[in-house]
Parts: sequence; structure tokens; C-alpha cells
Amino acid sequence: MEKHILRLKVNGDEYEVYIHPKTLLAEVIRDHLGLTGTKRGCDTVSCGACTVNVEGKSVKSCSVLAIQCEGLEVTTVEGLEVNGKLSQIQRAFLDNGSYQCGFCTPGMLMSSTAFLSELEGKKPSEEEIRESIEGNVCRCTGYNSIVRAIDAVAQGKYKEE
Amino acid sequence: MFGTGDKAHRAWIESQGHSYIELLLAQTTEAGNKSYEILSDLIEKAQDKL
Amino acid sequence: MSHAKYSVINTPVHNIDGIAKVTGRATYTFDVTLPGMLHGKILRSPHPHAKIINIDATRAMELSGVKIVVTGKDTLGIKQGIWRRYEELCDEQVLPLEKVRYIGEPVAAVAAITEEIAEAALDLIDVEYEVLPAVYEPLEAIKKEAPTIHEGVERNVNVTRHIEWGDVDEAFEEADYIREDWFKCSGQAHMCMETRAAVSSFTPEGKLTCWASTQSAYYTQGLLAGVLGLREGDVRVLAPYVGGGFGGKFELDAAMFCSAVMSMKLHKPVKVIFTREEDFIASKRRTPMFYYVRTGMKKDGTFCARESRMFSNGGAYTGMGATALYLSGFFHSFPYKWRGYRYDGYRVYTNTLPSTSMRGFGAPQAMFCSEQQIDWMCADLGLDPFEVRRKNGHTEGYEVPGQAFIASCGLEQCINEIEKWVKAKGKMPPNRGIGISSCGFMSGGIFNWFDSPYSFSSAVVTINVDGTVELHVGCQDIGQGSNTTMAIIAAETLGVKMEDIKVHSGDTTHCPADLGAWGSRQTLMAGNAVKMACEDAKKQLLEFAYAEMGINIVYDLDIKDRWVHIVARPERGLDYFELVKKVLRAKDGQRVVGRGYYTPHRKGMISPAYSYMMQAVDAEIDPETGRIKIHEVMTAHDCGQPINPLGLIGQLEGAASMALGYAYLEDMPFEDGKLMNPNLVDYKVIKAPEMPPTGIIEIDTYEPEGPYGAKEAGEGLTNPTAAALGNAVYNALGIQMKELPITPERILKALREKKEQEAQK
Amino acid sequence: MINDFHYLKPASLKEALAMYAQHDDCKVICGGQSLLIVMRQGMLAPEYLLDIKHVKELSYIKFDDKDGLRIGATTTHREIEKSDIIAKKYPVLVAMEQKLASIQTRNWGTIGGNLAHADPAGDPAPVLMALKANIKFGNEKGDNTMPLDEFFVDYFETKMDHGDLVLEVHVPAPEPKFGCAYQKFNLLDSDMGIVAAAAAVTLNADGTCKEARIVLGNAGPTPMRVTKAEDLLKGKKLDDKLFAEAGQIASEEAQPVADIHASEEHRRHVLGVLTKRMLKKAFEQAQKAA
Repeated sequence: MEKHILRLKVNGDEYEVYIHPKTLLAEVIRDHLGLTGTKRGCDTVSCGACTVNVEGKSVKSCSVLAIQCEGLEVTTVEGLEVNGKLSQIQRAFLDNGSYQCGFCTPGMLMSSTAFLSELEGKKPSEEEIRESIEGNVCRCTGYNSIVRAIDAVAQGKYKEE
Repeated sequence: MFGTGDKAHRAWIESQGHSYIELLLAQTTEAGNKSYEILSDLIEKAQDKL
Repeated sequence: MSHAKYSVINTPVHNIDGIAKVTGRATYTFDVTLPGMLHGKILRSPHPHAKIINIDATRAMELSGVKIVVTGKDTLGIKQGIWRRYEELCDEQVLPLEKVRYIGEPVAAVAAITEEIAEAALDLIDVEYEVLPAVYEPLEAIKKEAPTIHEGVERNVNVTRHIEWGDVDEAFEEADYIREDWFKCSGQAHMCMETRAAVSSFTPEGKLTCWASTQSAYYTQGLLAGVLGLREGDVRVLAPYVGGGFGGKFELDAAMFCSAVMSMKLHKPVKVIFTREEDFIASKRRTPMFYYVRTGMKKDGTFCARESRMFSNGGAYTGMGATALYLSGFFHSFPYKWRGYRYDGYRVYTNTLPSTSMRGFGAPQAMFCSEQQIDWMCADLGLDPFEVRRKNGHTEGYEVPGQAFIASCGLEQCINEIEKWVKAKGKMPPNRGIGISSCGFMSGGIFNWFDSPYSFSSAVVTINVDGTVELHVGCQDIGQGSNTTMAIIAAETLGVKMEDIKVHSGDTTHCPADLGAWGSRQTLMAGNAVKMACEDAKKQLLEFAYAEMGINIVYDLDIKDRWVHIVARPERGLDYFELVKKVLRAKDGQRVVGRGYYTPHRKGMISPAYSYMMQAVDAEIDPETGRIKIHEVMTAHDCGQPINPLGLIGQLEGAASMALGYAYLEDMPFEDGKLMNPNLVDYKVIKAPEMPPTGIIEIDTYEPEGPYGAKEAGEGLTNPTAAALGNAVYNALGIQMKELPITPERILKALREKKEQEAQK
Repeated sequence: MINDFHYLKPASLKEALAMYAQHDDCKVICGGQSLLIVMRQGMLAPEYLLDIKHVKELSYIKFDDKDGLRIGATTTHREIEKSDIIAKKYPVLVAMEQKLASIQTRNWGTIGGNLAHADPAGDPAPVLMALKANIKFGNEKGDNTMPLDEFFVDYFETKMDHGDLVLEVHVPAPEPKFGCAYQKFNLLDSDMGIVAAAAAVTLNADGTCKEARIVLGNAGPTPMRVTKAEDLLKGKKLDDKLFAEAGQIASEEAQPVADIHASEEHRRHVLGVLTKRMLKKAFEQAQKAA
């Protein structure tokens, strides 16, 4: 079966990889590009550890064929930090202790980031915040510290002056 | 005391004409503390012999 | 003893590995890639019980890219187990030679140049089995006619444990009311986000390096050395970041063993990662338990006696199950004073996934039975459940006869606080109720079934010329934040700041041996070792400071916030960094090194210290569908002196989510030995929308045995929840839930039975 | 592991239909949120995979007061959920979408893919059927529109033949005095329904029931109407007693299959409860409606 050249932009950088069409986006990110921040925790599109943002929208990269992302812009957890400066949600996770083992954290951060950007300044309800990370399993924290972190950012507590 | 690793006790109880495993299971399948009473009788008898 | 003013302890700090974790830098075994690394896969048994007649790997070896296929015959065939001290409890060959005892048990492993080829090769390994009759339930497995699972083990009884104190029968005679109930507690999957994973690299000089997702690098080192015929010192285990453990990751697993065996044969690195399905069907589980509980009480609510019998489904092998059997029976008496107590626990082999330790270590099951029965008895006698618990609860200075001494205990305050909280909520609307449950837990076990010749915990602290501190600990951070806790204790003890401390852990070559992360032991045991090491180093600094400052020897010196000073005259002193430079010069250039260790002595049979708590669960049930909604969970908690407040809240909330899952969502149903939900679609873990708000009320106590008065926080919090939910359902609908999990269907069934009974009256 | 396949990426609908017709052992992927799981389990291993994710012609949401709502097949769940016009005219669709799996799935998964997959536990079908939706599918020779009621044949099987693509879902303009509600019974908020029920009620000026529609999810091989219960309500003045009766009929008519999550008995029981509740909810909406 023929391989294809895939061009996509990850965290602002242009990449070109040569892949079988069956290759999953998660496999390109982890195995071809070596960006291992993105994790994988299941084979059933259930756990959300592999969540990345495609064109700013969160997707589970284990349920997306990489080749479907031809020419699209992908952001992974490695792309949240800009010149060594952590993003608002990353800092909120630190202050709220929103991680323990840390394995679900990259996916949680990507879901939160997409959700917060879609809010466009609107203040979400707690229920909306909880639903925004519904697709992500965390076995350590019980989610509440993550909800607090998202809320803190949504409330503008991490805005730069 | 019953428990794994008690090979010596096990052998001794068998030598007294009782089934170790039967006593063991009786202790949890029947009410009361029967197996331990049987056991303590055996031990007392043995001590009397000394 | 009074509380000192602390400058670091109990102040909110970022976890020291926080940045690594929120930026994706943290590298887990799952992420490890080595040059020339091969990928391993494991062939697993489709049968619950079968003789292995023959394994033919010819076709698999012919597949291009396949490097090796190994079976039991390629190993030393050593029967291993973590109860190393007891030969008959070492009953598991990770790659069995004669027969398989559960569906999913490894029979062969393959390594290939890609994961895909390795997986394809599995289908090309031909295994000939002779299928044997199988048994799945402990009460079936003890019958005469049941098949023998382990040769020479009569009636499949694996381990038994008898706990008894006082004159039980006499104490029962004093009871005005005796109640008996049977309970059935289900299993539960640890469901760590990082599945079992290992990368092994064996090199011709005879040294093995193994990256492992483990709760104890030292146990993994010892167990691997044992089964591979290597010296412990020739095995290096690395566990920089571990994606969760919860009690399921300190035994030897097939990822570690198979990757190591294949690497030793090939002299190449081999990586084995369990799929989520493998993790479900073949990585052990919380022990399912059948409990018979008989309790005697006086009219006024005074507890007289309890007699309990427990059968646990041990599955195919021992693992940590032997410990869970003991602890379940011990904590089943908690947190109350019994004149007479008798427990007979039986662990029975079956042809199912082995059961083992999981967060709570047998106590959540024990409390589900105990705390519900107590509420029912209170209702039967018209007594106040808070009052009854206060009346019979442990108190400071109490000795559990022949078992344990309680040096610190905040149980009564916990009960009072939760009582206030519940009363403040007032009357509940229909179909909604609040249930309570109290319990206690250990701060590390005084067991050495592993037969370790080392101290239970050790630490080495080294101070560099610039005043920065290298802290080497053997305790394992699996996400619970022990590295941060150790850094806090070190910073507090040395009188420096968090940013001065660098913690090194998860490396058996560079860190001292430590039993690792289980039984809630690290804060107390490793914490004591770290405190001792830092006091040792600090003493060396202060000795020099005395000379340097030329002060009267009656003065006390101390260091706080990098300021070395006279305690009585804080303004008189010198800069910590200056002092360190001078001390190094005085020591002929040697760095200041402090050593610390901890092994409990004269602390009874179980644990050096016990935490206490009471929890209330506010739940609403849809009486037409049986669906449960949890509104709130409130916990009053005595963990001694909190060290890391942010970590403590995280532990509480995490325990609540896991324990609520156990109470009403998570189950592991087997049919003919086959797990029916080995995936995250059918296995239900709580997600954010189901998670209720959780509150915590810290009860201030001081544990003399703990570092700065600290004790367990986190594992014990898993214990009360299932019982509290059961009691909430009882208070809401008047039905008694004797089986876990509390599902909608079981609730509707109980409601129907209740209607029928009322109709008969 | 997913088996290898040839990847077909048409630039237009026309090209897509042509490619599909040319290749026998060919499956269609759009969001692939269901397909890839099945392929990973090895239950499907097509030689060709036709990717219509980026066929823009099929991605649209159009509304007109007379004609009603038209949703293109490759429109994502998230786009439906976020559509203001749908929120205004068919709030039940938005409510349904908000509970469909997770945001990640809704961001990539599409309405056409969901309906073509024909999982009886799928959320959109019961709601759309209650809303009298039609589905348009076609091949290079031409297309075919039918009520969604008739579209599903069996578990994971529809009226579509090889070469057919789902093109559009059409929902008639909302009638006056109309209400529609949907609920699924599950253990976790984001799960598929163990069972589910949608109900729609249209009232006459005199407040009697002009028409009722009851559709059950995961209660048999396909999403199923309960016409017997619908007829019971027609023309009557609705009340709780009737809703309960209708629920009873629904639980009898259903053909649910037991699994580890619920027995057949429990499923029937809950279907009755949901039907009763959704009818009441739809009725109350209809009363309030213009």
C-alpha cells in the first residue's frame, strides 16, 4: 500500500512526514515528530490523554487520521508555552495543583485551552467547565482542582496587564 | 495459629487424627469458634502427656 | 508537644515537578526511546485454566522483523512473589511452564523492530492447550470437588488470617442486640492512566537497566534480580515519572519481566507497553470480598463484640493479596473499641485475574460492611449514629489489644465537625439523603514480607558549596507528590528555601533503598529519614557556626530562611551561604553530607501511626430509574500536621473520585473467567460532570512518631466513601445495599423488595 | 492495529461519488469517530478508504421558515450544537448534541457519519425522527430522499447501497403548538444511552393532541417508533395518566437486549419512564409554544 507525504504545521513549525494513510495523528505527533508530551491511555477514544488542538479545536488525536490534517494547524502541549513563558492555563494548573501523576495533564490542558479560547471572554458556569473536560479521564485529582484552574483563567485572574 | 507456612503445625494436627483443612474451613463456614476449641483440646492433651 | 512556627511546612507551594508536567517535558516510561530499541508484545492465554502442551513459534520467527520469541522454557522458571519471605506465597511464574490459571495470563513474548510486526507475530505463535475445568468464585473453589489450581494447595485456600482479642463469646453474651449480615464487595481496576510499561536494556558487561512504571524502584530491582538470576546491584531501575499506581504497580509485572528476559537474550533494549485491554485483564485488581458480619451491641449503643468471616477472591496468584487479607480484618475493627473481636479471613485461589492491593488495601470493603451495619443497628435500636460512634470510638492512648497503640487520634473532633455540618444542612428533600462513615488508616506498614535487609526508608542529603542541596531519596513519587513533601521537610529542617532543594528519586543506582510508595508509608517513614538526614547535615553546619561566632555554648543556634542565628537573639547570626562556603573550606573541601534512615520499632504489629476521619456523602436517587446523583462529599480528617496543603486537597479529591467510582460505578464482571468490560467504554470511571464538590475540615493533632507530627493522608480517604453512600441511600429510601457497586438496577430491586415486605405487613 | 488501505481524497462531491462507484472494497470516512475504532479492532479492513471530510459542498446549515432546516452531511456535531438558528428553532437538537460524547468527538465527528453508522444507541436519530426529518443520500447515478423513519434496516445497516453517500438531513419547519424532548439513560453524562427516548407533541387549538411521536433509542436493532402509543394519544386531552399508559406500551413494544450495564427488564422499565417523562416535557413545551 502506497505511503503519502503529509505536510502539516505543528506548534507553528512546518513539518513534512512520509506515512501510511492509516497513521493516526497521535502516532505522527509522538513517533514521527518526537513530541511525547501528548499521551495515549486507551484504544477506544475514551480517555482524552491524546487531545490536541486542530485549527484551535480540540480533538482526540488517536481518533483522527493524520492524513486528514493535511495543511492544517495542530497545537500540542509543547506549543502552549511561548519563549519559555507559560500560558495562563498552565500557570493556573500550577497554582491549583491541578495534576498529580501528570499523565492526563497535557490532554486536560489542550481541552481547557480550546474551551477557554471559544469562550471569547464569556464567563462559563461550573457545569460548562465540567463538560469542557468531559472527554478527559483523570484518575488522580478528582477533577475539581482542574475545574478551579479553568475557572480562575475564565475569571481573568491570569490576564496580563 | 492457622495460617500459611505452618507446615509443622499442619503435620502435627494431621498426626492427631484431624484434617487441617477441614478445621480451617469449619472455622469460617460454621458459627462460633469450634475449630479453635478442638485445637486447644488437642494441645492441652499433648501437654498432659509431657 | 506544641507546634513550632513553620516557614515552609503547610504553606502552599507548587509541586517541584509541576513545570515538567504542565509543559509535557515529564518523560514517563511510556515515552522512553533508546537507540536500537525493539518493541515487545505478549501472547496471552484465552483459557481460564489449561495445561500448556506445546508452544511452536516457528511461523512467528519467519516473519521479517521478528527478533525473538520467548516462553517459560527460556526463563529460569523461578516462581516469584512479593511475599519473598514465604516460599509458598511465591507462586507466580510470569511466563508459566506447565499451565495457565486465568484468561490473559502471559504464555509467550515476542520482540520485533516495530510494535506492529510484534503484534502480527502473536497470531503466528501456535500454542497447544489441554483445557482444564475451572472455578471462579471462592465459595465454589473451597468445595471438595473443585479443581485444584495450585498443586498441593488443598481446597484452593491460599492464605488465611485469624485476628482475635478479648473473650468474644462472653462479650456477645452481654449484648442486648445482635445483628448478622452478609455483604458482597466487588473488585476494582487501578486504571492508572499510564498502563504497565517497561523498557529494559541489558548490556554485555552483565548489567541490566530497566525503566519501569513502578511504585517501588527497589522492589522492582529486587524482584527482577531474583527471577533473572542477577545480583541486585547489577540491576538498575529507573522510574523518573510514573503515571499513577494506586497499589497496582509494586509487584513484578509482565512488561518488566518479558522486556528484561528478551533484552538479556538479544543485548538490545526492548520496550513493552500494555494496551488498555491488557492492563484491565492482566494487571491484578482490588480484592473482591464476601463478608459475614455479626455484631453485638448494648441497648445504650455500647459495642460488645464483633465476629466476622471473610472470603476473598484471590484469583490465580498471591501478589499482595495476603497483606490485604490481614489489613481488611484489622481495619474492619476500626475505629472502635471492641471488648471481643474475632476475624477469620480466607483468601481463595480462583481461575480469575489475581487480586491484590489497591488504595485502601482491603479497608474500603471492610468499612462498607461495618459502617453500614452500625447505622442499621442504630436505626433498629433508635440510637443516634453520631453518638454511638463517639461512644465507641478510638481515643488517644488506646491500645488495640495486642495489635496497635494509638498515640494520636482526632476521631471525636472529626465526628463532631461532620455532625455540625450534617445538622446545618437540615431536613433533606424526598429521595435525597446524607450518609456518614468513619474510619482510620495506617501510616505505613510494619511488615517486611519482602525480607528487605535495608532500612524501610533512607535519605542522603548533600550540601554544595553554593548552598544548594541535593536530596537523594528512595521513596517513589507516583503523582502523590512525595518528592515535593520530602523537599518541604528538607527545606524546613535545614532552614533554607524550596528552590535550594533538588530531589533525586526513582533511581536505584543513585538513591538509597526504600520500600517505596505503598501503605501510606512515605510521608511518615521517608519523611523521618529525610528529617534525620537534614538534621545530621545541619548539625555539621551549626558546629562550625558555634566556633565561627565564638558564642557561649549555652546558646542554641538554628537556621531559618537561610539565616543562621542565635535562637534567643535572632538578630545575631550569619548568612547561610557564607557559612556553607566556610564549612567546606574547614572540611578540606568536602561537601556536607547528612544521612538518615527509618525503620519502625516497638510500634505494634501494623503501623507506627494511624489517621482518622469521618465522611458524609449527600446523594439523591431517582426512584423511578435508580440513577444516583452525588451532591456533595464532606470529610473531617485527622492526618496530624499537614505538610503540603495543596497536595492534601488533591489527595482528598482524588480519593473521593476513586472511592465514589467503587461505590456506584466501577465493577469487574466476569463470565466463565472472562472480564466483560476490559475497556474505558464499558468500565465506568467518574468524569468531571459526575464529580461532586468536596470539602475538607482539617483536625489538628500531633503525631509524635511522624516528621513534624505528620501522618497518613490520601489512601485512607478511600475507605469511608462506599459505606457513606450506602448509608445515604438507606437514609433516602430506607433500603439496605449489601452489594457493591450500588447500581440503579440494585436500587430498584431493593425498592421492590421493600414494597413487597411492607405489603406483607 | 489498523490494516493498510489505499487512501482516496476527492476534491468534490462529484469526484467522491465517482471514486466510490469505482472501488468495490471501499469504506467512507468523514470524522471517523466510530469507523476508526472498528477498524482498529480489525472488524473492518477495507482495501480503499474514501475521505469526504473535506468535501466542503456537504458542510452547511441552512434554514428557511417554509422549507425548514437543511444540514449537510459533513457538518460537524459541534457546528450544529453552536448554531444560533438551530438553538432558536430546534432547541432539542442542540440539547441532544451537548450530551453527545465529548467536545473532542463533536469537533471532528459529523452528522452524516453518525447516521450512516446506524448505531441504534446513537443520539441524533431518535430526535431527528421525532422531528419528522428526511434523509437524502445518493450515488453518481442520482439521489434519493426518504423519511429517516425508513432509513434504518438493522444494527449498523441502512437502506444505502454501495456507492451511496449521505448528502443531507432535512427537518421540516417547526409547526405551531409543537414541543419535542429527548433524554438518554446512562451511568456517565457523556456515555451513549443504555436506552433513550425522544417524544414530540403537536397540539390542536383546543389543546387536544394533534399528533404525537415517540422514538426509542437502543431499544432494538434500529431506533424505533412506538406508533401504538402515538395512536393512543392522538386526539385526546393529554394528562399524566395517558403519558404513563404510553410509557407502558413503549416498554412492552421495545426489544432491548441485556448486557453488563442493564438487564432487559431494567431497560424496558426505564424506557417506560423516559417515554412518560419526555411526553410530559414535550406536551408542556407545546402548551407554551405559539
